[in-house]
Amino acid sequence: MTTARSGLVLDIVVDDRDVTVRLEVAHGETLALLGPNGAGKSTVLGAVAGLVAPTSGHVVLDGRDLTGVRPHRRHVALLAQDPLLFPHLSVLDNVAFAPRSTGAGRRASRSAARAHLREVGVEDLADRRPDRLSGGQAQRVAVARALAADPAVLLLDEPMAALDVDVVPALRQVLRRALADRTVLLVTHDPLDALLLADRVVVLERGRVVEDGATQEVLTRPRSAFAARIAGLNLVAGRWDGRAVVHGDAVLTGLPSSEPLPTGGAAVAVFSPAAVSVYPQPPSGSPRNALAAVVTDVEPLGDRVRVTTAVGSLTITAEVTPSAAADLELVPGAEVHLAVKAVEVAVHAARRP
Amino acid sequence: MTTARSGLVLDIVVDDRDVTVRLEVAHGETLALLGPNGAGKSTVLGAVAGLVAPTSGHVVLDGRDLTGVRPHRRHVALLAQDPLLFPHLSVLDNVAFAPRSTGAGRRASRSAARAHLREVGVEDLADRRPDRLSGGQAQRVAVARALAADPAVLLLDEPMAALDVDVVPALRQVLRRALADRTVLLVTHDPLDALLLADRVVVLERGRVVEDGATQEVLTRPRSAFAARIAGLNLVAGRWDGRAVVHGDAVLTGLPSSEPLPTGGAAVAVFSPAAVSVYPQPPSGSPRNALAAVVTDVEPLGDRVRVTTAVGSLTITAEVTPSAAADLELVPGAEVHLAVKAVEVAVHAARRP
Amino acid sequence: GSGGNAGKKVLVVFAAASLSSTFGDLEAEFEAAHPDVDVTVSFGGSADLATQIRAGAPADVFASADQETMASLGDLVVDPAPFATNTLQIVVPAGNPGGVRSIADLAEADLDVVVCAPEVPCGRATREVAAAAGVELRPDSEEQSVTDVLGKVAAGEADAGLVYVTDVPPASRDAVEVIAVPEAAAVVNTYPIAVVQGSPRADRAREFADLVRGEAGQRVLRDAGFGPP
Amino acid sequence: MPRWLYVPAVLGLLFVLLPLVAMVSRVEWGDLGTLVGSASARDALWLSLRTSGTSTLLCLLLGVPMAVVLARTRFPGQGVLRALVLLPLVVPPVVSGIALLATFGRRGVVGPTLEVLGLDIAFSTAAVVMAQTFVSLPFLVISVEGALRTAGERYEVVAATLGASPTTVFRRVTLPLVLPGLLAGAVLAFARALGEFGATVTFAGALQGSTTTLPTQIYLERFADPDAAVALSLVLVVVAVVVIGVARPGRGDT
Amino acid sequence: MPRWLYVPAVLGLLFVLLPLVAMVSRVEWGDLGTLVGSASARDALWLSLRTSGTSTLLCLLLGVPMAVVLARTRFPGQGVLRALVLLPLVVPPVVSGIALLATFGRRGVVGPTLEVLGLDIAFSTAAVVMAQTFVSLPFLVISVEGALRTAGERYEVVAATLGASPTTVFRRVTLPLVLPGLLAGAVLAFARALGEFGATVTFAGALQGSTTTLPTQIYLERFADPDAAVALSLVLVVVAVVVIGVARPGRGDT
Ligand SMILES: Nc1ncnc2c1ncn2[C@@H]1O[C@H](COP(=O)(O)OP(=O)(O)OP(=O)(O)O)[C@@H](O)[C@H]1O
Ligand SMILES: Nc1ncnc2c1ncn2[C@@H]1O[C@H](COP(=O)(O)OP(=O)(O)OP(=O)(O)O)[C@@H](O)[C@H]1O
Ligand SMILES: [Mg+2]
Ligand SMILES: [Mg+2]
Repeated sequence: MTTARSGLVLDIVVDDRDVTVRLEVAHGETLALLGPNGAGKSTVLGAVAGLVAPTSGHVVLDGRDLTGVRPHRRHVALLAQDPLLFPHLSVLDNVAFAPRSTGAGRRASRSAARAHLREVGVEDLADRRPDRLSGGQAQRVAVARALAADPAVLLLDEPMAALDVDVVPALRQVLRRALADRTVLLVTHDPLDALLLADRVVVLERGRVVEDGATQEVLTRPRSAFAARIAGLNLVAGRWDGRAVVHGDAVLTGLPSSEPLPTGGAAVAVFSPAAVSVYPQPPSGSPRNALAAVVTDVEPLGDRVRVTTAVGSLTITAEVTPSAAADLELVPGAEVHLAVKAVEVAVHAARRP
Repeated sequence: MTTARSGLVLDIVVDDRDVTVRLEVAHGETLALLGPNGAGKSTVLGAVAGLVAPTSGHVVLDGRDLTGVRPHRRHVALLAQDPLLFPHLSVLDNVAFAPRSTGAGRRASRSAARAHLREVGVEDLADRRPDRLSGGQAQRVAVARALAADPAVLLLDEPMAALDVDVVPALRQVLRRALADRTVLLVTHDPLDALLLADRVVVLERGRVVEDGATQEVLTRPRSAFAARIAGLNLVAGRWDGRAVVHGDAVLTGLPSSEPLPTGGAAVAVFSPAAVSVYPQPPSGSPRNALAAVVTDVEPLGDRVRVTTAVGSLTITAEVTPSAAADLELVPGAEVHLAVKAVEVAVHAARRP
Repeated sequence: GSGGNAGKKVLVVFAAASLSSTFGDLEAEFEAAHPDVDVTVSFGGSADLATQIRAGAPADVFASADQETMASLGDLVVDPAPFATNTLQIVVPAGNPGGVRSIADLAEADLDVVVCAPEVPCGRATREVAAAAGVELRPDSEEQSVTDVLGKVAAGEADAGLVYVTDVPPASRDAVEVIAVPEAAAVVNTYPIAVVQGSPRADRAREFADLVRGEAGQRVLRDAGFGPP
Repeated sequence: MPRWLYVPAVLGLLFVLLPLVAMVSRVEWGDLGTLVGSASARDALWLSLRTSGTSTLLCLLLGVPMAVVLARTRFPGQGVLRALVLLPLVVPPVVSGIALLATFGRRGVVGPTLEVLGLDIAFSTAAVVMAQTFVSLPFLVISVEGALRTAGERYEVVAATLGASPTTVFRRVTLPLVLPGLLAGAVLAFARALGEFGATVTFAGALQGSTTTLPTQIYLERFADPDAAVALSLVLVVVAVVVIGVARPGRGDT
Repeated sequence: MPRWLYVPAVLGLLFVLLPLVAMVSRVEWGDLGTLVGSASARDALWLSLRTSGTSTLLCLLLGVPMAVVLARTRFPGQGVLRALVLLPLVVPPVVSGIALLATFGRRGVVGPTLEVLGLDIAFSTAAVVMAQTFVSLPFLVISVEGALRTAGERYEVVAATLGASPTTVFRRVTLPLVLPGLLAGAVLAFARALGEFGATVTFAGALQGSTTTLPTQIYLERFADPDAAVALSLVLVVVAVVVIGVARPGRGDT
């Protein structure tokens, strides 16, 4: 998946920011960049876009060394942390800027721009000047503008920041469509963005890569402190049968998130370890999901205990209080029954079938 | 609590933004402003700070009409959505600006500034120029600068935006200390901010107030569509006995969030309705909390069913799938047992004892 | 005069720019005769200087390049008296690239000719000379002053110009050639000098005017090409 | 804005306005028509407007690129180069005229070459335009460079990542963004060209209809016909007020 | 930056530099010392530096407040006022001198009042400073107003909500933010004052040591002693390059 020939290879040192990063993004792959403030995420994006000159190293896109190539010849669109809408153009013309600049006619550009504005839910603001927008509205327009550029590589720096919780799911769907089959570097603070949009996750800390792996791998079994704090989810990939995600013997009833989820299609069920109850006997009650499991590992995690279990070929973790772990005599090898409420299981269409 | 004499009374119309808002903040009270993008939250803050001139109406602070009063005489500090750090001053001098401007000596101002920087976790950046900060670092410095102003009224526009999930809890503690006994208007997209920091919540939609009430009231029984989507939590206020929150007969074991929580102190247990399992018999297993309850209301809510129950004098809601509701024959009057895992119950020190 | 003469009495002389070389010598001569006096000469266009005097400039002596300007000051000056004359002549760039021989040649269309504008005294004189010679001048430029005419010719920009030859400074003598104009004898321009009314140093001022009009002054002026008054 | 700033501001205003009022108060309004309406005055005004307009255009064509190069590139000796470009500001106009003569005059450095090409600049309207351009260019360069620096490169960078070529960025982002500064610079250049006199008379001479601009006319008549000079100055002032007033700087952002 | 912009930029540069080079090439380096070192030349240079410095200071004191009022307030007739303030740019310097005489001269509008107060301005060094201030003021006002408008009010607003009084905001935020524009304006004003000649001779005359500035000296000697004039111009140019080079615009934001 990550060959040096096709896709993006970045290997840079930026001395004055103490950033030394090497990473690869395969052609058509979406890579999520996670990490605390000041970790160097924006710096990496800047280096790809040609806005930050690395002290040494190189950026290679599809075999072409971008060192010294001017930004507009890189075919790399950047949605920066600051929306930076052109103040002299209307919202519509801001979004139409990229198509216009790359040769499309005024008409075609505008109607494309209008479609993009509709996607992010601000079509009614088309004629406004950017200085008359609220913070979140400006952010959405900036997203539309970046999407309209239709670039080979798309760099998104916290595209969901400043957005109200209400529009985030919808915008996530928009991005999901837009990012499919595009080479994308996505900076985010939300593991759900990573899960839904990214194939792989790279975690930066203090200017260094501390974790790099497939999204599900990193989110379920984080190795870095930062990833552990924000992730550690249970993910069950399988097929959606209309009510539940089926993976071999395991059947996980859940509620589909907003996107259309075709019956029989690939899906992933996501639930927090905290949502998993552990019983000595099969429970009867509202929880729709009851799974027989064998404890494989018990590990204290601050004020709670992380219980790792095997459900057939699946690994599912539960978080319980130390007193519960003691009462239930949870030790490796113990046979238990797990219960998860269906309303705590979010089901998403799997990114790649 | 909300008298017109003491505290902030705002009653404004801003025609060109279609904003018509009337709200009051009592002296020493923190009011959270929620609402979708473009609802008018920043506009309200701007009107209080004197940056947006209302078409009509007035802003009265502690009995003083602020109409026409110039910003620096309002004793109102604004942390805007954009950090707007002074580009010609170092980070330290940015934070020291307010104390210096209000008469403190250079030394005293700087050491106060350093303390504020420490609080937000960026003391090591004191000598940087703002243009050498990452997005989140700049946001934190802006928070420190606003706190250093020590104003009569503090206006915070999404103070947690752009921050990595890692620092949000710590910063929330900082704000919590800083906001106590101050008159504050806090714009946020996160109901947890509202819960932990605010006494009251006002929800704006399309430039109008659609909800206004005590935080717990709005978060537990939201009436507006927007509040319902972001809130609807179970809150149980009581005393912390070291392991659980005790409210009359009800005892809710939970995990304290990071702040120090004195045994015997007032506390509030917070858990999502989705985390509440419903059983016909008392369950045995990991869930630490089992509560006998009587169903008072069953109401479909999109793809799930909201079950309202009475546990003694408490109201606790559970969300289950329609099939679970049918299986368990949940109808008003039914006697059920609720189970909530302790790890799903976050316990916070109550804002006011 | 020069700096560092604190304690000396001063005398301020306003003189037409065309007098700059001669009055420099006369200043030195006067200061030699009056060691306690420091003479400051302010050169400029006569009309400019007159305007300044009218506006109260602290001049003690005024030497104008024409009588109209002096007359325009009326009571502001005391007893103006002529001290020099001059007449117009043709100047051409060194080597005479236009092949000019007489004033009649100046009517040729393919020659670049510059003269003074009719608004200024030398321009009026130029017209009178041309009329006397029966030549119709079609100048390519009408300049503000003799100095400007000379500048254009010296730079080789123009092929010929009409100037007072006394206005040709020594430094420019290599750059231009002079051709006499017999017809100009009829149009004589006279330089008057006067003490400025109300001068607190009227005695000293009169002494300077006397020096200019006297033996020594006339010698210096004659050497510079001026005619007698 | 601190209110005490009004005190020096009003003082400054008075300092500028009093002389203008004093000048205007000298105008004999009854004769104004005759004074201003003479053929020579009309010729001079028309020539002034034409040449100032042309030289402003030239300033834009040459000066905007110069400003962009100064603001957007870095090279050794840039500081010296900027200082050199701004020199016509400090050199007295008459000296500028001499320098132009030394370059483009018949015996100048490139003058003979131009003459061979059939371009005889001396005493032509073209010389007036060149003199005006020479003294006005720094005004435009300074204004535009300042505007470019203040606007910063951020928007240009965004535009480039959106795939716009440098030319497109220049046309659709850079120019519109600095438009207020550009307009201000053009107004300054036009005003300076309109008032230019010293370099013009020295380099181009003065002939009614082809090289005598309004300031030259004013200078000529200041003693011969002071009333006409004052009246013509008034015309210049009115033209300038109209031009500056029409092309006032755009609104600032708030 | 599109590369083709270099073509007009280099053309513009040549247009400005060639005349300067041509002028410099005329300097007879051997005689330079004598030409420049004369007592009168030294007096004139020293006077020029002193008066230009003083008038730049005056421009700052009067002009910065004027620029702030123009940029930060809105009132009817503001456009006309701005145009009026900029008029000294367009009025030929000699006319400015006449206007100043008509105001502050002995027979001027306020001259007699000043005389009663014991202030006799015309033809004194003070008059030189006033003439230079009059013609330089618009440069400073324009530069600073432009910088103020581009900087916008956002930071001032933030400072005000942090409790800073308008004076503190002005001192600690406004001034530092527009410092590059302010420096540029001061340099322009200084340069203009240094090159000023027409208004000075008219209003202040030309008395060695007290009112004969370097440009006046150059003007007087331009034909009488062209070598000296060119040499003195060179001195002016060097002074200007040093001043402009030292106070070059600050770095732009990226
Ligand atoms: N222009 C700059 N010059 C020098 N250092 C900078 C600059 N911008 C950021 N830095 C520093 O470089 C490091 C990496 O910054 P970067 O902006 O890449 O962080 P980030 O991961 O994007 O953080 P955030 O989540 O806060 O946006 C930080 O320590 C920051 O202080
Ligand atoms: N400067 C402005 N001029 C005119 N209208 C504006 C301006 N700023 C915002 N608006 C409009 O006013 C309305 C309220 O904007 P406001 O900035 O108060 O929203 P907000 O609630 O803060 O939104 P967000 O969560 O996106 O920051 C929006 O419709 C917006 O488009
Ligand atoms: Mg960043
Ligand atoms: Mg907002």
